[in-house]
Amino acid sequence: MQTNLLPVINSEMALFCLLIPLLPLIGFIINGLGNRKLPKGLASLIGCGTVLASFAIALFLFSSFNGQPYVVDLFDWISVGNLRIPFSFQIDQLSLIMLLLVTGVGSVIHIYSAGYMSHDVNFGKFFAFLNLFIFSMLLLVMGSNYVMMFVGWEGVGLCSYLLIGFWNKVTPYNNAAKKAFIINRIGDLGFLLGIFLLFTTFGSVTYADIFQQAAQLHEVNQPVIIAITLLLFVGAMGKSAQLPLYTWLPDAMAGPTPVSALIHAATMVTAGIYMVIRSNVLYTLAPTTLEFIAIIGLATAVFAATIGLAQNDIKKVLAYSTVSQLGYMFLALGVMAYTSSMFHVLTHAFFKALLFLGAGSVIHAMSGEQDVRFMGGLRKKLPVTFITFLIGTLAISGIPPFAGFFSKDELLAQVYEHSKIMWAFGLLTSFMTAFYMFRLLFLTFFGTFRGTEEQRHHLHESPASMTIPLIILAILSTIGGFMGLPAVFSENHILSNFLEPVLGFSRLAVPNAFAEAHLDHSTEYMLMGISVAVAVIAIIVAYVMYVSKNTVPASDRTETGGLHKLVYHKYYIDEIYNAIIVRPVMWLSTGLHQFVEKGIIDPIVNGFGKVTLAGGRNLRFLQTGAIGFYIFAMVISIALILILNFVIR
Amino acid sequence: MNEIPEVIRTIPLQYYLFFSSTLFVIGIIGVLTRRNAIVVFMCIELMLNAVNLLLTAFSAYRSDANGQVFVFFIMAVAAAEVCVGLAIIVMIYRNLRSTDINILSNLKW
Amino acid sequence: MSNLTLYLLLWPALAGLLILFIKGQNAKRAAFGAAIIEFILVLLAMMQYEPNANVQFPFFHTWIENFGINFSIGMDGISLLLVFLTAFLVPLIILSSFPHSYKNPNVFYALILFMQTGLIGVFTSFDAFLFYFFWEVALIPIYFIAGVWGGERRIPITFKFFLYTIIGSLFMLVGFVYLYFQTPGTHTSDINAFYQLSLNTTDQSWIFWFLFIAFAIKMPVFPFHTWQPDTYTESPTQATMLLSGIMLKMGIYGVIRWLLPVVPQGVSQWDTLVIILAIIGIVYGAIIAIRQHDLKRLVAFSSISHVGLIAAGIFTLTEHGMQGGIIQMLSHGINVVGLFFIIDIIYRRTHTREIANLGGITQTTPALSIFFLILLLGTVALPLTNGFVGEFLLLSGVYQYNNWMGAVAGLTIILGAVYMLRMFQGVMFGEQNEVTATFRDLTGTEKAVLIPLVIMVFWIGLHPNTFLSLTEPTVGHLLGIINR
Amino acid sequence: MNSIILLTSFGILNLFVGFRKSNKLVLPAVFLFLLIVLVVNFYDWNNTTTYFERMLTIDNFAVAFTGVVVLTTILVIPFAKRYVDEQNESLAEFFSILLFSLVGAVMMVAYENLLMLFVGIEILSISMYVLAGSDKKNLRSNEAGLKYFLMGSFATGILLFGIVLIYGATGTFYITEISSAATAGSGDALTSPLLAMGLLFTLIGISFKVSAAPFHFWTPDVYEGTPTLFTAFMSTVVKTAGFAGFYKLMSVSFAGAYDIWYPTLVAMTVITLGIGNIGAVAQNSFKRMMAYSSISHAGYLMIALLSFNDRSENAIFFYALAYSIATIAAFGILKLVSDQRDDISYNAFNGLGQTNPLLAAVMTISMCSLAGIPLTGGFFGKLFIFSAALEQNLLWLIIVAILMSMVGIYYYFRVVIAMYMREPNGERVAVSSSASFALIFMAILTIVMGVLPGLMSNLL
Repeated sequence: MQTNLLPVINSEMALFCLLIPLLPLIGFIINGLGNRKLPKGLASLIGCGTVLASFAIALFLFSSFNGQPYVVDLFDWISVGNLRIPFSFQIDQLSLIMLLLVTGVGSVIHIYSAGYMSHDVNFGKFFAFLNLFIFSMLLLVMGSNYVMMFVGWEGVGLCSYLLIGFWNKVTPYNNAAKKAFIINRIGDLGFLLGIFLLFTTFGSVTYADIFQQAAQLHEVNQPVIIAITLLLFVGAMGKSAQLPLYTWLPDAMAGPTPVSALIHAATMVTAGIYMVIRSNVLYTLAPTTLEFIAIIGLATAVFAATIGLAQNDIKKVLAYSTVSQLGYMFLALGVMAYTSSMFHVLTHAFFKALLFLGAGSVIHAMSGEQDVRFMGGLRKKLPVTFITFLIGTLAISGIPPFAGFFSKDELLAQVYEHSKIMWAFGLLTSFMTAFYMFRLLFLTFFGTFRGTEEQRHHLHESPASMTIPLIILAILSTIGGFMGLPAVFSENHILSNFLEPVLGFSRLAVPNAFAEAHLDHSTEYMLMGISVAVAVIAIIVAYVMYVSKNTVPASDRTETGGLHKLVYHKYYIDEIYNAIIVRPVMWLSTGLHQFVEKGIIDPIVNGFGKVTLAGGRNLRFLQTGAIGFYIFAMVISIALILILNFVIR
Repeated sequence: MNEIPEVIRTIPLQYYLFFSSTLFVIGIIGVLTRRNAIVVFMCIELMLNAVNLLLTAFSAYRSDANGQVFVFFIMAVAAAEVCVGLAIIVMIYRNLRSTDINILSNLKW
Repeated sequence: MSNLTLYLLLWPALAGLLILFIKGQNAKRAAFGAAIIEFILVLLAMMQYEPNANVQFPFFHTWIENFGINFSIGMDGISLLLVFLTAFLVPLIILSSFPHSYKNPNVFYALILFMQTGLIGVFTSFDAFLFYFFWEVALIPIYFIAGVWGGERRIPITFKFFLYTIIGSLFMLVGFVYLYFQTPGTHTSDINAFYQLSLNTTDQSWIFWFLFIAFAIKMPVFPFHTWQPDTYTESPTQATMLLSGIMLKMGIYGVIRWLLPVVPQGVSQWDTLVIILAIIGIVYGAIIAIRQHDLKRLVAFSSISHVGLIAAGIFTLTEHGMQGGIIQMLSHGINVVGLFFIIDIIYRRTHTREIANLGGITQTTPALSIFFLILLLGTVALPLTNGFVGEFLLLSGVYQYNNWMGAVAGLTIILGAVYMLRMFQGVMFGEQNEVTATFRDLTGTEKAVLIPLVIMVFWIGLHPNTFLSLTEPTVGHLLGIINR
Repeated sequence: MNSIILLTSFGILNLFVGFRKSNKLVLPAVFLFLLIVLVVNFYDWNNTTTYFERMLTIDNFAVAFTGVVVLTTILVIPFAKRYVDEQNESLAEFFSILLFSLVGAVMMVAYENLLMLFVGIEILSISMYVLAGSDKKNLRSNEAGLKYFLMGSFATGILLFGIVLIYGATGTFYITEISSAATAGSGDALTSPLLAMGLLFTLIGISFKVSAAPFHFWTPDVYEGTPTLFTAFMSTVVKTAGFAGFYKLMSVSFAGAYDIWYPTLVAMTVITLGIGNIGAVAQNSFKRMMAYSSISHAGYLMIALLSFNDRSENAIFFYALAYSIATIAAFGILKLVSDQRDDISYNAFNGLGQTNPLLAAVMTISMCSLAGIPLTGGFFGKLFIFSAALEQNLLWLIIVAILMSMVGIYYYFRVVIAMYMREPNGERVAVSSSASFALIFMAILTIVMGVLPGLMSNLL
């Protein structure tokens, strides 16, 4: 039943592919066992070295990739009856891009962490977890079947759990970690059921088999396909923090900032997008699901952006902007702009990582302070951080020629094709994004310092190990956009050309899906113009508010107006979830234990014993001890026997 | 002068049957009603005698000696029982100065 | 070595008898040695075992000839796997008791070894009455271990457990006797004769319930579970390990070997009900576990939940369900024993099992944290740990049986994470308190117990085919009989 | 026959042994006598002979059950040591009476003629009356004696009346001829109320002797009052012999009249099981609990009667043996413990596992055997009886019995709990070497029956 549609290679190439995830794993094991024993220098060397090595190998694979996807079969993992799950990697355009992204951004952030975490006692442990994360993420993107993807999927969930709760003395952090893991698990259940349905439908879990077969059924919107895609998308909702499962991501900021940068901005949260692109043929076959995804994505984008407007925690703002950007990407997926979505994944990885690391550098300088209301005027003290942060902000706000502009513009253009209303909302989002990002920038770096005295003395630019990564990422965020120039500027869109083969099956399945109804240049210019204009207006508004007027958000104590309050408290979503889900479950738990277990089942079981005992207690009183009675009883029973035998019958 | 069996046979068998059954039941009733161990025991003997009588009648009617032989055995056994029984009753009388069967009811429940 | 099964069966009993005469704490070392020898024997068996559906290393001897009751033992894939589990866990359980010094150690360890004989007997006997015989033989030692060396409330609780299980097994006995009289000619209680029976449907559903009650109480499946949490809590840790790690598998094994193939029509009548019960058990146990404050009780309820999943999977009669159930028996045994041992370690150090009184342990105990975390992840079925393979296959089986049931059963993925992480956080994370401040990290012995367990966690997680291939032919064979 | 003669003469001989001042010799002598009887008894194995105009037949059935009762008696002896220590002057008489009563028991298992059955029963019973009241100074013993005597002789009357009616209906006392009369053609005999009535009365009489409900009332009181040693004897030998005789009567004479006695016996069986087990639950006196348990075991044995087929004979034998050995062991230990701690309640056994591991272990084995838990003879006893019954399609009866034996486990294990899980309330119990030897022997025998039942499951 299992057919290997892709060539299996066992040359030294295979060894390289194996090495990519293996190296971080080794790093994990060494650092994990050697935590606190290893000198920090060595630990960081191992930590960063392994990832860099994987990055190098990934580059090598990329360069030597001849456009023909192939599979590296390691061993049979689980095989029961007709279910055969090989432990194997699939190397194709998509996984290569993701490889580069994960290992590249990963190594940058590793280097950054070496500086950022240098004071932490569990330095080795931190690097171990980071490496483990890289390992799991690589499994996720390299796996050649859905179960392998699920392995990575859960693995990264675990790592995010471990890293969010890295400072496990602090109970809120632990709660955040737990929340992240559990909400992810909710998504994972959907994913798992999707896999089961895939297996029952296609009799296999391997990409090649499934896509091959799926491409054959040309009829769109078959219920089973819709079910599969929806179930898988539930997984994506959890992992990529879409409504309604996004609440864990803002809390996840409890983790060390590099973690937020790596896991909760650049890589892990994009797993959902990767999954959808990976199974694009299935989604192309289910337009209904796509519509659903688009709506969810858009809703998330707008929703999160509004929350972002009123947050004062520098990392929280970035977190909500991440959620909203992820919403963008799903919106793109929803309109079948797979490559544009991927494009945005990449650029977003660059500038969001950059922003987080910048924020980290700020927090580092402010010795742990995260509230922008106590910052300000850091422009002079942290020049490098400021410049890079500015670049990041420009990029995310979609100001040309920074990376964000190109991806976002391409994305919005595709949405425009699909539906004008969605495009309008997307525009609104990008307005809000630009506004709150610059609000953040201004509050942090402009105006006068609002922190305490010793903070002021302590202020300093971060060490090179932290600034260099910032610079690298800044460069990437600047030029990153040129891998996908809009059609108006150049005919060859490097990225989409490269990713073209990935969509092959979709084209096979639904030939007219990607109808080349390209916008004419005028509209395209128009769109660009509008989005840039919107961004600029937002920036100006922000400037007026926070630099000219240099208003500072009110402190928590002062009572604020209804709408602002609502937004400031994130629409009370957490509280609502608590009320309608968490508390009932807890209540149910106690209830079942107290009333069902102790109140019904157990008493029934014991009841049998009790009844018997009672019977015995009463029976003994038949034994009066008086001979007269005994003989009387005997005679009575004799009489009874006789009557039964001679009268009754 | 007739043979004894013939004499016995002059009365219908049912009569013997009813008579000794009645005797037996009387014995039982006696056992039930009387509280003096000796009397109770006598009633039991009465039951045995009812049995003996019936046995004799049967054996006579079937002209088969087995029944009468059995009677002797019953007598012998009854005698043995009497010894033992009286011994027990005497023993109890020694200890309790009473032969009421219900005075001894410490063993119960 | 052709009589390997016989040796496997007799050795622990013999060793137990000898150990009865060893005075003092040397008994534990002797017992450990004996258990290790047993384990080596099992490894021998696994090496010589050819992966096919045949019963291997058979030993046959007429037992009660004019009744056609025979002493017929042997091992096929499933038996071998469970014998392996037994022989793998018992040494560790004995080793785990080294820090304790129980009174009358010789009796204590002798009983453990006697129980091992009983367990191996259950897993290897191919004659109904022999099976029942060993079933009870396994029960009596554990009753004494739990009842004599247990906690304060041990007497009523263990007695309830004892009565409850034995009552169930008596029903099984009736079922067996009835089946025995259905066998043609001069009756026999050989398992294949049972397999060849063709009873009418009503008989089958009667027999089904007679047998199922026994197994359900042993597992335990939802509403028959009430003996379990108390017993686990009150028993000494070794008894808890034996109960949860191995004994519970007797019930599942019984279902696979003596229920499904014997009365397939009875099963087909009731399987939906049973699966529903099992799934209720999954959710019920998990939800109750969320709010438990005593570690042992928490794991006890979690075990109810996990066993529910195994039962559900097996009753789907799908290959996935069966294989998953079998591999999950192995995994569950390993994980739950590990967890109970870690709870024991914590209890010995802090004299409390209340989560509320613990916390911050991880700060002083890197090693313990690692082992604890790994076993925990195995329990919450994280991929590449042993738990995942089983739960994946089981859920897939249930899903194939009925999508919605599969979805509900899948809740275990979420709820399992909820209560396990809650426990881990409460015990290991947070600030230290006066109880946990001076917490010592693992000793050598404790590591010696945990390392093999963890190795197994990853072995099963990374290369389950080692074990799946062992049982695959047998499962196929049984499924063939069931669907005849 | 030889065993009867030997027992009688040994009984008399033993009386002479009793003339000596010290009665140290008595127990060894009796032990020796019984051993001889046991050996001689088995000379008759496989050569069936009849005596007294076919009134007695020594066939394998008789030999086997004689073996059981004699063995049981042998095992009782070691526990009488206390009488020796106390210089009880009537020890020899007691044991002569035991020997004589065995004669009755042998006659009950070997009879071909209702006369012999009657005589056997009476010999056994009358001896029991004496032994029940043997502790003259003790009011409880007196009461036991009186109760047993009065009710026993009353039951004798009933039994006799039954026998007479049977005689009247069939004109013979020979069980084989009765059966031909009861079945063969002569329909009038079968339907005649005489026979039916006689059959029922006989049945009632015997069920009194084997203490089957509703004629069990004497059992708890008498067992409690009787000196423990003789309680042991009573609850084993009398029951074994009684059931052997009962079974013989039913299977040989009234197999044809099955549907006359079947409903009555079924009803009695259920009641017996119920009263025996449920009654035992609430007892706090171990001795009284054993009394009730003996009632319940009567119930199990009656199941074998109900389903008389080729299996039930063996089943009864095996069950009786397992039951007797376990019971003797239990009563023996009770005697040892109660003599020292002067207490017959469960509490007497507290912590015995620590003070006397041997006693505790043997007691546990016996209790498992009585409760019918594997690895002991009792399990196979029950298994055989149930299978015999199932072959007769008495499934519902089996289920009742199973439910009842669940109850049984409860009260049997209470003593086990007391021994192992409670703290000792007394110092070590002194055990004579002979007693411990006997106990070990019984334990081993029980285990052997439980592991290799094939040895004895098809003797008959």
